[in-house]
Amino acid sequence: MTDAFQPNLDFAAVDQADGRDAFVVDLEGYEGPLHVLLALARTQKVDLLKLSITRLAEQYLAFVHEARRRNFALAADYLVMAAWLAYLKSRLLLPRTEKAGEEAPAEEMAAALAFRLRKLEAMRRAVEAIQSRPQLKRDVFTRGDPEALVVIPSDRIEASLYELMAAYVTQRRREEQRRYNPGQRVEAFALEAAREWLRDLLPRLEQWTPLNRVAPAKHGAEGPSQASFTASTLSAGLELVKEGAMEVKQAGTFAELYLKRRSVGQPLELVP
Amino acid sequence: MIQFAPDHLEIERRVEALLFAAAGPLSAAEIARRLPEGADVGGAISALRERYQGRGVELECVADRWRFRTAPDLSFMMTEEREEPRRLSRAALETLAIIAYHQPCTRAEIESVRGVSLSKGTLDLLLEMGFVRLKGRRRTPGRPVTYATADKFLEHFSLSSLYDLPGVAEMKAAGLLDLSIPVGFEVPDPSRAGDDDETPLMPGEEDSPEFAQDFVAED
Amino acid sequence: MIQFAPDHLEIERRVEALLFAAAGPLSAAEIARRLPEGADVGGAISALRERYQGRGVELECVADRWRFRTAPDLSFMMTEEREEPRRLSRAALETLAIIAYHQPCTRAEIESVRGVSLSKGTLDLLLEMGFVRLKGRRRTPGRPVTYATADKFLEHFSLSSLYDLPGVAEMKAAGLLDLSIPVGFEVPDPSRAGDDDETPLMPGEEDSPEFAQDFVAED
Repeated sequence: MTDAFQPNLDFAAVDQADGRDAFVVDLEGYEGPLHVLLALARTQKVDLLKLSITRLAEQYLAFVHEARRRNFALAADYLVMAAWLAYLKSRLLLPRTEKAGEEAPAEEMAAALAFRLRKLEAMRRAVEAIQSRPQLKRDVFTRGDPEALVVIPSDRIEASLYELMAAYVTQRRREEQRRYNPGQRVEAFALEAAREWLRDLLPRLEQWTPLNRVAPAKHGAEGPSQASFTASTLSAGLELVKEGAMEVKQAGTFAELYLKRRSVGQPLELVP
Repeated sequence: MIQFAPDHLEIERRVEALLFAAAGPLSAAEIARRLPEGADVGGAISALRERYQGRGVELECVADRWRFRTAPDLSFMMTEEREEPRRLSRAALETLAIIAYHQPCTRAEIESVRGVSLSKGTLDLLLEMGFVRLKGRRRTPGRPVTYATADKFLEHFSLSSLYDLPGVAEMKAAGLLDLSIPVGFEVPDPSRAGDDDETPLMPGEEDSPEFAQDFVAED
Repeated sequence: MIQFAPDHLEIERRVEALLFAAAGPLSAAEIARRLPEGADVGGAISALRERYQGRGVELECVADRWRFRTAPDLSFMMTEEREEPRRLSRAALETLAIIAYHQPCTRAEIESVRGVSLSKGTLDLLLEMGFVRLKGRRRTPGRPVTYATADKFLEHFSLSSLYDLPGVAEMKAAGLLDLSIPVGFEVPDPSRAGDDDETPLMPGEEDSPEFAQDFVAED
């Protein structure tokens, strides 16, 4: 484990990742009051065991003051810690009263804070130490090409509780999606209705008329979609063509479709 | 430990590491490209070849490329010992998850959550592994067999009881469930599952999952 | 070339071949199962370890299993084999370290060491990567789930066991691995505010780590 660490920890590079995090107010990379306190404590350049809590409290209050001055929206955490430190500092400075009440002595509270800072510091150093270990596929490499034929299975079964949970949730999700949802039902323009609509319209279809002007227009949010009106009208129209009551023409693929009434007695036009 | 002029032993080490970690056989030129200029690749390969001579692993030349491989006379160890990997298939894991959370549950219930019919092998595998056991028969028409987790399940997942199975809170904490959880999404607590609507299995039935499956398949 | 009683050199060869061909680390028991009964696996491993000492490839113990890997000092050569590692955020690394050194520990304990609540995405990333696993439940009110590291963590960082975590002995001696701060020592812990006696601020906050509430509902 490396004993040499910088008095000023590199907070600038800290934690750019968790972008979706809503809780942490990013005060130039400080993740929370404790991280700020640790960074401040390091500037006292003493063993964390001999840390001056009153000085630390002053430093922190100054930090919060500065942060507010620079228009940081300070999270409640930082303010709670500031209030608590101000209180702790005042108790540490005041002569101890006779009746201590139910509260723990200020020295003990200060010791607890120092302990937490040392613990956090230890974990930070642990991170460095762990990261400096040879890492698989970064520093050390296992066999690049285990012989394809040879499968040596491990005797452990690879399944973790996390995988079990994940498998469960995935399925419940799928089940939910499969469930019938009346809210999402697609309403269609019924073929019967389309036929009636066309038969009513037929006597007036003396000229070639584009399909989208023949199909009913959608009114409001309710009812079938415009696509359904168009599709059903075309479908019904083709039936009428088959019955010999109507004609349809289209100049080319994807071109506009035209409909027209077929006059009685007019021979069927053979379109090549 | 970068030296200006690595000696031949150091070159040998490097060639050894390169050949070991490579995804396929390497040619002398490919090796040389990753070594300091002027390194004696041929010498290193010969030295390695000699060093591994007669070992369990040998250096072999195929089509002008070099690779390590296990000694041919030991192939009997490799092929004979082949086994199915013990990784649970997705279907098995999913089935196990449903049984764990919804136990005791019938095959039809498992299928209804999964949305697909259960292949015969899946439950068999779980039963055989000792993760799942036959629990009883549901007092409903058809009297379908119910499944529950067995002790080995708890053992494998280091759970002291079913009460310890992670619940909704942990699923959320692990990021598996988010705000889009359907309203009323509930994970049953298997430790509180009652036996009321079940009858125990008849003696001998425990060993015959086959029978159980056929039976269930009928309804 | 099957011999009735392979000598220790032959055993060593076979262990070498097995470890070489294996797709992952092998335990001594896994190796022993493929060798004639009574074979001295431990001896063979020691001999191999010595034989490969200082070579380009070395025998290493990770999570109580054995594997060959390239020597760490040669990492500079392995540019082609290197995989871009998934970058863990500082928060994720600290969380991983806290779990590694204090395991099994609860989410609340992790948060208490860091003084901030665990953001969404931190723990699930570690779980998904297989570095961390759910271990069990603490026998305290609320029965919170505990987390521990998984073998993959040890394998990734070349640790033979948790005892090999850097500095673990010193930290333990200094009392730094103690999770319980003596009673009466109260440092405000914003990460835990709101769990017990406060109502959530907004209805959309369900994904904050509020184990206690869910457990209460379960009881």
